[in-house]
Amino acid sequence: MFSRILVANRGEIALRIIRTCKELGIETVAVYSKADKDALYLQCADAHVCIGPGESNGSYLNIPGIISAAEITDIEAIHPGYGFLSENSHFAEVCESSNIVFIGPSSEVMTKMGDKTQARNIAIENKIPVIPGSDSTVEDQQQALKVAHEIGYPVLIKASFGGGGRGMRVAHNDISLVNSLAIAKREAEVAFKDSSVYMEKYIESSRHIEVQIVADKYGNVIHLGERDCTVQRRHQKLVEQAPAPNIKDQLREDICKAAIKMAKGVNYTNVGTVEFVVDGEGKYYFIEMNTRLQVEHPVTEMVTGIDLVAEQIRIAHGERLNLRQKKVKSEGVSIECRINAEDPDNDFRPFAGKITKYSAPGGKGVRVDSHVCAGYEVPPYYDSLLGKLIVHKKSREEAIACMKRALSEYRIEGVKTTIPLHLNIISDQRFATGDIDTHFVENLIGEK
Amino acid sequence: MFSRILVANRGEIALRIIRTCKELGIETVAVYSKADKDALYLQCADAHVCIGPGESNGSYLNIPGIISAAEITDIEAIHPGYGFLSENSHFAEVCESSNIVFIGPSSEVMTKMGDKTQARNIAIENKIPVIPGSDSTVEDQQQALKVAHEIGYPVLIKASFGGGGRGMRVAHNDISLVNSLAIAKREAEVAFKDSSVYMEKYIESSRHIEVQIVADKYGNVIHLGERDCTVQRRHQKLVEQAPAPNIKDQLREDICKAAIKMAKGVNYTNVGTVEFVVDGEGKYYFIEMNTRLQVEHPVTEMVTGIDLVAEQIRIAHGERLNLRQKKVKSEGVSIECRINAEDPDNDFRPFAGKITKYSAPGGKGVRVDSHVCAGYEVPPYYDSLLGKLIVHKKSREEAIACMKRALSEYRIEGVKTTIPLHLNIISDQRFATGDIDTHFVENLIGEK
Amino acid sequence: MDLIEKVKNLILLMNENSLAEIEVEEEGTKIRLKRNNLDSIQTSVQMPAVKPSLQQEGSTKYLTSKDESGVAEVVAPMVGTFYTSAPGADPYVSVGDDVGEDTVVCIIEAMKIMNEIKAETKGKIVEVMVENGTAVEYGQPLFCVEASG
Amino acid sequence: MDLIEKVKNLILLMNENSLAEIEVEEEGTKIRLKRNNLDSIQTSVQMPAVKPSLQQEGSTKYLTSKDESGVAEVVAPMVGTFYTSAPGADPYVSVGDDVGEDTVVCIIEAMKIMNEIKAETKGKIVEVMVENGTAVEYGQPLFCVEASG
Repeated sequence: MFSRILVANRGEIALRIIRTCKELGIETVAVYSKADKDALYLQCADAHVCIGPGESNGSYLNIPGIISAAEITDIEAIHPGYGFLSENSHFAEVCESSNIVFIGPSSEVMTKMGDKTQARNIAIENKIPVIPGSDSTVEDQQQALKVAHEIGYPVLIKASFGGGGRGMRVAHNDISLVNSLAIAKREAEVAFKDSSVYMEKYIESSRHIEVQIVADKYGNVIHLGERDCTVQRRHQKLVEQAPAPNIKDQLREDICKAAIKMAKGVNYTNVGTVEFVVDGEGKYYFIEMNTRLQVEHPVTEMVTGIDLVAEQIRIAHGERLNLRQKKVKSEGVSIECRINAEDPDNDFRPFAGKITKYSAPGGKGVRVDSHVCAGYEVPPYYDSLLGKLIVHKKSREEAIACMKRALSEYRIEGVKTTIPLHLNIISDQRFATGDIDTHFVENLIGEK
Repeated sequence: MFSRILVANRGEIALRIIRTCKELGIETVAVYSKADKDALYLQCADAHVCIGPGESNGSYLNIPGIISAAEITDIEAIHPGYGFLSENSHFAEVCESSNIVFIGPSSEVMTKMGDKTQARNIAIENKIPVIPGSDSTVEDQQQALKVAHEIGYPVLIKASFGGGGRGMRVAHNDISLVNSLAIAKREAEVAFKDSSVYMEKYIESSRHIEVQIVADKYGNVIHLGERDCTVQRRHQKLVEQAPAPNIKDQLREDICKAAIKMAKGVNYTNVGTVEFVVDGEGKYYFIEMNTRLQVEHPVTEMVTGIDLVAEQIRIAHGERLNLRQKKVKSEGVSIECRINAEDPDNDFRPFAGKITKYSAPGGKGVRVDSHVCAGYEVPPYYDSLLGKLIVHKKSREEAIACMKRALSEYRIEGVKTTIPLHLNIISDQRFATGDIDTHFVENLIGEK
Repeated sequence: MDLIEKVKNLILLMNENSLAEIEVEEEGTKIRLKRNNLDSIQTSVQMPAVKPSLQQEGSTKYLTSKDESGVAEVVAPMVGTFYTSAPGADPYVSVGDDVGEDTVVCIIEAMKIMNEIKAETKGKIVEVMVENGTAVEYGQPLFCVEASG
Repeated sequence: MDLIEKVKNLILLMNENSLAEIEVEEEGTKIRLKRNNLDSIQTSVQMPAVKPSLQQEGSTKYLTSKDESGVAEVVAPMVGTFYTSAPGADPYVSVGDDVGEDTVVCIIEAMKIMNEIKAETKGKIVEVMVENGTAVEYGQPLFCVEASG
């Protein structure tokens, strides 16, 4: 096993990775920006190195700085967490060429899957349903109109290298298509430095369901079941669940099989997630594959009992999977709420500031993954995630009751959070039955 | 189901009970002393009533005050927690006569089991092994010497109505017996207002193993397996585990059967614990039955998945057990560390004061049952328990690794705690193998 | 008394009376002393007041002694139901009444027992703080009494 | 008692009695003393400093500008290994040397690249704060420079 790993991330996921390393007896080096220098979680690492200023570009996205920190601390592998450099294939390449193990898939696979149109074509080759749309990037108005008339309105324009809702537009007719195309291309250029976009049929009422994949370097690929991430606000996931409520066993089986086919089709290694949308009639379509650990991975850990970070590290170290598909069992129901420092009265904008009082929930069935405590300063530079509240109970009913009481005892003062919104979501009857689509939150809070 | 319950306790166990009530949809009334008036956990209850001053006698032991609070808040049942009035059969009687359901066994059973010599005789009637000793209280020196010569030295003198190590003395010869008898009787008189003592063979190297019992009002009695509470300091439990490590399956089966026999023998209802000592040769002896929830109940909850407080409430409400012995499965390993505010440099004396900084561990496999947070003032009136850190993992090795990392990330400043002692215990090789007896901690820290 | 002597004496007074600041001016001599507020910092981080209970929306002050203004509070010595009078009788006391330490001011019913509550202070009732027939907590203020001497 | 004597005595009193401020005025003489807040209380609630990193036991101050005393620190603009000189050459600078903004003071090796670090300030080197060949963090002070103007 590795004796020392560098964690190239911050906040709750850095702490999450450090925790598993400690349990595996692996030393950790945390890198941090000046904005994070007082964060308590850094004390959990065996060593920590300041790599740059608060701005991500100079620190958590600073490849030479991170590699340099890796060299001076003599580590053997780097865990990129999620976000930041986790899906940056160039970073993975630099690690490889610096003789550092990148804990994730190969840079080739990352490159393939990072290009949405290429990923879509791989799905088609593997006979996995995709949403009708352009098979390649859409270059100009004329081509866009042609595609739109083929697949029918409404259509969705998406950035080829995008994510997080940027460079994404819905068009309902020719005029809005022409406008949206221009805006989407410009957003894509600004956000991802590549203006390529593609188009697909827009599915009005859909659910977001994804499958967790684990694959070793010897061709063994298994899935750990699905997660339902339908509860979103503006394409940002808020609540995730495992297993997905209210779906047919056949659908569950089909998407899990499709996910494995996809992973095998690209010789995927390490953990990854294959994302699908499911329409109102229960038809599923591949959307993309995330070549990293997901924020919402704990719900899968709770129902399967498997530590995904430990699997990542073992696989990256070259070990064979000691999990067998038949032995993986999903027990009970797990729900996760993302607790963000956001201002509900101000369009859920990130809310930086000092946490003056903090008391996390506890007790049976409750897991808290958070790096904050009373006195913590939420820096203005990064995403607004303060932590994740995860529950695990035997039944969905009990899980919802447990989440409700845990949310109600969660005390955070000094910054505004999404806790009231989550209480609202969790108490909703439609959430209880699972009869929701991706517009659920916007309808609930009267947006849009 | 009950619609409102009064929680006649404080601190972590009050919060523990409130949590389950919330999940069951039952309203809660918390009673509190003036010393606890600012405690954050009171906000988790639906209502709270001040019943007296900081001193327990005027508040948490104040039966008229609690009953009066129950009357003005119109509750249907009282949960006594552990400690305070939980084993006070008079309190249970007052509840009964006030038409309030006491969440626990009947006052008759509590009376029987509260008298150690009577409990011992019941065990003998039910053919459960007891430690050789006096079958009744020892009245004078002559009787004591006679018993000692029959069973052989060393002998243990114990208060008939005692607990927590008070009124307890070991004697190795006639002279020390005469002295110890006088001291033990005086201690018993002071601590329990009854100077009765009894004697038994003192087992030098022993383990403390107890069995969790659940019994409804219709004669259905099951056990939820055993807990090992061998890690003690001066008869105070520090670390508890389920299942007990390093014991033979036959022994496990035997003590669980004995515990059920004991419970059935007295028509026991609600949850309870039958305690045994196990000597170096694997022989077991009944010591006592606790007619209440134990501090260490969470380790049983983790391995069985059963919420013991929910079971208590359902049984007290008159429901039939929906658990079947065969369906109860113990999975994985759970360990609990009691985090006390105590000063290791000062004979582990309780350490009152303000908690200036607090950050509890989290992540996979970690459960925290605690009522404290940064800013909490530890009052000088009550026991020193700040909370319980519980882990649950698939194997003992993983559970120990998880506990070690969780303890190492637990930050409490302002008061001294037992965290360093626990790290010491958990890191010990003898603890890992389970090859320890009740003297383990004293040997470890060089006491005695 | 020279200046330093004066200052010393003032400091003594400050310490004995926990004063934070003293300012004196006398025949052209002006002295001002200020101390770091040692306790204020430690108490400034206090937890917010607990949520009011089911029965009682008001704040609970637990004052048992007179405050600076010479107003004392009679507080509930037990949990129970507050009655201004014995059943069918007139209230024990009303606003304006003078009470002595042994004057019965109300009844608190607890566990079916009617407990007569004494004023434990001397003075004039200026406020009855609880409605007849409502529940009271331990330490809850019941009456405001203006000290008579 | 002369003025200085008086002030000394007042200071003594302040220290002995933990006063924050003293102001006295007497026969045309006015003395006012004020002390910065005792740090003991406020610092007692501070977060502890982060654990020193593997390579570096010293504290990290991140000073990039001159402090009041006119002393500036040259800090590491990147993570890497600190060298006082090019391989086989003499140190770029030593204590007592004058430097300008563009004077190269050391090399930081990061990812096999030798980065020449400039002083970015004007003055005299008064301390070399890091050993040759050791690792440095971003923002770590490397040299103390006394401002020359």
